[in-house]
Amino acid sequence: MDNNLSDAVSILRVKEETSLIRTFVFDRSFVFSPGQFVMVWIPGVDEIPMALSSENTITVQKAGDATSAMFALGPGDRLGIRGPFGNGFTKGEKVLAIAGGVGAAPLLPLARADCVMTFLLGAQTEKELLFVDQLDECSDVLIATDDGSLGLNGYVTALMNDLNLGAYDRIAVCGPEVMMRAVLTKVEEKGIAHKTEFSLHRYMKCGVGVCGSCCIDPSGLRVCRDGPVFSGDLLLKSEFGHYMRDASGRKKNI
Amino acid sequence: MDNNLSDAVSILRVKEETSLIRTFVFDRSFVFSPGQFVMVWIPGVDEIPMALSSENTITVQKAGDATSAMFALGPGDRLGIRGPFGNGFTKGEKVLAIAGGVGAAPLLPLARADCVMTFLLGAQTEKELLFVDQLDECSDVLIATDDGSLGLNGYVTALMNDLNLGAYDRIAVCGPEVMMRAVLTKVEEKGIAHKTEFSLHRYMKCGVGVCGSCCIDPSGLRVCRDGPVFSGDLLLKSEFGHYMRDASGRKKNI
Amino acid sequence: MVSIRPGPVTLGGVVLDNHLLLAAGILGTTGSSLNRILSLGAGGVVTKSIGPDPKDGHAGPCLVVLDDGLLNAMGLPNPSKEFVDEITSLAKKPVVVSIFGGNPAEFARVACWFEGRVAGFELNLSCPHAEGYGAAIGTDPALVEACTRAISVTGIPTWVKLTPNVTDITSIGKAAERGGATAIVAINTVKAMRISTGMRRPMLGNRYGGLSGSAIFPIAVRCVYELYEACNIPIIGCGGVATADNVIEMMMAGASAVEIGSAVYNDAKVFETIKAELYKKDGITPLEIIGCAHGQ
Amino acid sequence: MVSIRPGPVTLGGVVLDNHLLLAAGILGTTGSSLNRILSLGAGGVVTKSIGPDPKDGHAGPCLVVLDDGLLNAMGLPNPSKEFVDEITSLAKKPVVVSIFGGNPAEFARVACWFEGRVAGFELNLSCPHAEGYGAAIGTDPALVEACTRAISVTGIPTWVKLTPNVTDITSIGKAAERGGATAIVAINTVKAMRISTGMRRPMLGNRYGGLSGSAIFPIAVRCVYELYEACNIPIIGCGGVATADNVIEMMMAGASAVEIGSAVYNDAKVFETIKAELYKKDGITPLEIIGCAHGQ
Ligand SMILES: Cc1cc2nc3c(=O)[nH]c(=O)nc-3n(C[C@H](O)[C@H](O)[C@H](O)COP(=O)(O)OP(=O)(O)OC[C@H]3O[C@@H](n4cnc5c(N)ncnc54)[C@H](O)[C@@H]3O)c2cc1C
Ligand SMILES: Cc1cc2nc3c(=O)[nH]c(=O)nc-3n(C[C@H](O)[C@H](O)[C@H](O)COP(=O)(O)OP(=O)(O)OC[C@H]3O[C@@H](n4cnc5c(N)ncnc54)[C@H](O)[C@@H]3O)c2cc1C
Ligand SMILES: Cc1cc2nc3c(=O)[nH]c(=O)nc-3n(C[C@H](O)[C@H](O)[C@H](O)COP(=O)(O)O)c2cc1C
Ligand SMILES: Cc1cc2nc3c(=O)[nH]c(=O)nc-3n(C[C@H](O)[C@H](O)[C@H](O)COP(=O)(O)O)c2cc1C
Ligand code: FES
Ligand code: FES
Repeated sequence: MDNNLSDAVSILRVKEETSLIRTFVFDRSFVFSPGQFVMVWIPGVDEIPMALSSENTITVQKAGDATSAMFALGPGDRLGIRGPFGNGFTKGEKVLAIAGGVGAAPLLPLARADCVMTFLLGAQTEKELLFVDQLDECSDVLIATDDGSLGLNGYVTALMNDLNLGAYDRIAVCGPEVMMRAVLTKVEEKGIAHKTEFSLHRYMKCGVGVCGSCCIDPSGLRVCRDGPVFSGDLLLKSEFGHYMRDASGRKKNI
Repeated sequence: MDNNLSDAVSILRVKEETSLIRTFVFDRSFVFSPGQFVMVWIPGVDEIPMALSSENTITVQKAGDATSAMFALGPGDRLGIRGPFGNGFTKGEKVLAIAGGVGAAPLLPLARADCVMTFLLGAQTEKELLFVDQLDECSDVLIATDDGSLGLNGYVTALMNDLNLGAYDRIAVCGPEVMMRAVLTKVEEKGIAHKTEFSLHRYMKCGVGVCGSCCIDPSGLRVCRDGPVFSGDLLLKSEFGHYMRDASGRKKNI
Repeated sequence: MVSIRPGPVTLGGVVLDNHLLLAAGILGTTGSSLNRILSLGAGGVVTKSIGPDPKDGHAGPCLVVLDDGLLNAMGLPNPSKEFVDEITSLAKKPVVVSIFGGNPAEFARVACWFEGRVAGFELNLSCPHAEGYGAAIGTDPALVEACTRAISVTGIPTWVKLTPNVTDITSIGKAAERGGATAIVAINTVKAMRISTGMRRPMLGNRYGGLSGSAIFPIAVRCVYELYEACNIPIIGCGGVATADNVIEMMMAGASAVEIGSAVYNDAKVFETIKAELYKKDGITPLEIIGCAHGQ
Repeated sequence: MVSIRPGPVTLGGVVLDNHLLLAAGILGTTGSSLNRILSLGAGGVVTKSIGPDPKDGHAGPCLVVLDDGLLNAMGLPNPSKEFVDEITSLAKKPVVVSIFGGNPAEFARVACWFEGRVAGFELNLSCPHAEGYGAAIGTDPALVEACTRAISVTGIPTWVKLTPNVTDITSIGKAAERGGATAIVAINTVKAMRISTGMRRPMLGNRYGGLSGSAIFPIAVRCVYELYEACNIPIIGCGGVATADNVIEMMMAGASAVEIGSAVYNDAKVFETIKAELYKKDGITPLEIIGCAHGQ
């Protein structure tokens, strides 16, 4: 085994992206592929998975205990980071990226890697839209908001209707699971589920494929090690969009 | 640490060299330098150090429990071998080798490596002379026996008197410690102790420089790891020739 | 290396496809994950330990990857009774359910949910980092005997998994045997800790945890060897097994089969890898080597 | 990494040149060997364990080199009283004599040979492979207390070295403290075994032995951490220490100094190597980190 101890990193800066989302900049960079994640140890609180939004940042949405504890941290405070883990997105020539909410975090580095032709970005309101400026620099961004405060009034999936999906060689998706399942239904209809990849969110404890807390039905694959990015056709007949498991392993509906 | 577990080797053949000395041929070869030794595990009995007399042999003199147990072994029986360990002799262009009794064992591969010009071989009687034929093939052999049954009547050190020791760039010695000390006295007189190397025999338990049972005074060096071959000048003011320690660490005179 | 003849193995009342079981708590939380490991060559699987109530487990970090092993303090997260549904699709497969409780009655309660649905039970009397469970009970011979009996009376195969964190593991093994265990599993993890010098605190959320993987293999071999001399029921060796030669070594110490956990970290296909090397049609019968390192 | 300020260290009544001691039984059989290790940078040395009578030790093999540690069953070979002569030339140097005996009186007898000649004693109540000695006594709190008292009454610094092969190491640590120990050394080797599959027998002549080296570092850290919470005398961390960061980690667990044994296998100059990384003139004071991983 290669040891993979947590690195103690210091927070250099915290950037407020939206009212609920902040980017934490570390004093250390990690070699990674877009879509890979790290396990973030918030001392005395918990350790949780977070996608790398760049080589030295994570972008965090306040969701509960651990993320709230992170929101209390500032420059000079320390976090433990182990990873990067998981597989990341397959690169392509002409990629369509579809992000909902904080799901833009693992897709930003993909866009920066210069292969995302079109980036569909959704959020509830204009204020909650993530990375608009950064994405504009490197991709063709189309926006949807639930309340219509910017871009299309509706879900990000609606933006897909106006696109010639056949023009893309890969589609990379990350966002709330309901939204991702909607995308899967769409790409399945068009027969391009195999070209589409989804970054999954499951309860992770070990992060390295040992404990089993992140396994998905019916394949039994581990989101942390065999994923978090899975091809659409693998997810078609699966728990994806229907249920996931909590910390105890009990199923809860999505 | 690199693990260094015993290899289970089978005895292919046992060759009776003299009434008290046998060569055991293994079904496995070891990469080694002349003068290096292995730890030989005689199952249920003990583990003892033995020089490699070739890449797949050791040559053993019956001395006590473990060696007697070995003498009861034959083809097909198994031994555990770990090593080779220790440093071995420094090679030279023109080497003089001086061996007493079973001390010829680590010097035979040196002679076979083709750098021994002259080989002084001593034993108590003609019958106890080791490797005469093999050595004759690759070196100029001069013989001494205590009882005069072959060669010079006297100690092997006496053979040194007729040689121009200055003609050799290295002198390699192995044999009973009293004999080796006599050689050291001679080479010191001639000011060539630094060109002379002695292979030491001390009680060894671990064989890898950890337990301390083989350490020599006053340097504290470990015969198993820093030796077993030491330069004459390092041994001049030392316990060499005077005392050694037994299994418990108590000193006993030589 | 010694090779052994392939074929089914009956062990403490459980019929296995081969000598290699998945150890409890590794990829054992869902039916589909257990099924995946079976399809990847395991001769049987032990589930995550299931207790009387759902548990979320300890706060993270829960696992640390070391050079020569894993350090974990999961804290026995488990869905409790809902787990019954997870394994219905695995009926008739060699699935052993690991169970835990705080006393004999709790053990019995958990076991009864699974009656008729599993090949056997493994009693976790050995987890070193769960207050009131596991090793908290497993270090007391009287409690071990009572918990074992609470399950063995059902007539369902009852394996008891022991902790090495005791002065004398044979006294615990003998207690399990008295309680009616049909096999002993040795060992669970070794109580251990690492501290992050960068963070100046223990690396695990729970501070203490259990060490597994190759680091503990020599400890596990020793425990199996000791138990083989003290007990008469079959022993399942567990702890650091990662190669076919490790399996043979465990057998020579006295194990009739082995469980494999941490080695899955390096190779999810470890069961296939080991099987390919361990089994040969013209191999010897395992009986020839089980315990052969004793009494010479 | 944290660096600490260099300078002499007083530990349980013994003055050391630095925080790094040679552990008992590693290169500790002769005065010149101990002297060599001092000259190679050790802040103090502990001798081979000396007992009431000369002992040859177990039949070989006595030591097995593993990937991540050593397995040994030397069997406490020692020259007994003659060892007094070995260390006369080391008078005034930081030499701690490790002693063992089968009962308090034997401990006292061995100790009296060395009175006035050594910086302190370390009581080996922990060797896992010597019948009637070491851990055979060290698992019983009452015996530990009595043996400790037999030495501590002399007023000479008395360190007690503990075995990890117990259900609760703190009960043993507290017994040593009650007996008047001036420091605790944790840990001795972990009871273990390896079997040669080629030879079909245990790799050690004595079958069982003690595991040391990096494999046991997480176990040693855990023991030090537990003892730091239970005892009030200084603790010397031992077990798998091989790097400066390991030293810092032991300190954060609660150790005031460390002993180093198996790491000498890879690098006889390990003391110099560690010192170069551990100490900086502008480093922090060790007090800032000793035990800092507790109570958060
Ligand atoms: C591969 C991966 C990448 C992720 N990347 C990001 C990211 O870039 N930005 C971001 O804001 N969030 C990301 N998440 C989600 C993030 O891990 C959770 O929001 C976070 O763990 C919530 O923790 P909490 O203690 O604040 O919330 P809690 O109060 O514990 O719970 C809120 C919800 O968060 C989820 N959650 C809690 N703990 C975990 C855990 N250990 N593993 C997975 N989910 C958990 C559960 O669904 C829970 O219902 C990612 C998740 C995964 C699996
Ligand atoms: C580096 C080295 C290379 C050696 N090479 C050879 C060789 O090629 N051929 C050969 O015949 N002998 C060799 N010896 C000597 C050989 O190791 C001993 O003769 C052997 O160990 C005797 O064991 P025993 O049990 O038969 O004798 P015992 O009855 O145990 O003792 C007889 C004497 O052998 C010595 N001895 C015993 N055990 C050991 C031990 N573990 N380590 C060292 N000495 C021991 C002691 O001096 C003892 O007094 C070598 C020794 C060393 C150190
Ligand atoms: C992440 C993890 C979780 C574990 N969970 C359990 C468990 O729930 N019940 C149990 O009895 N043992 C559990 N164990 C212990 C293993 O079953 C096994 O006894 C131990 O890891 C030693 O085997 P190994 O070295 O092959 O991993 C767990 C071990 C690990 C690493
Ligand atoms: C070869 C060897 C001999 C040992 N002899 C002794 C001994 O005589 N007395 C003792 O208290 N400990 C003895 N030990 C244990 C060490 O002092 C130490 O406690 C143990 O090896 C753990 O530390 P390490 O991992 O740094 O080696 C010995 C260890 C080894 C490897
Ligand atoms: S989080 Fe443990 S297996 Fe994925
Ligand atoms: S034999 Fe152990 S140090 Fe040389």
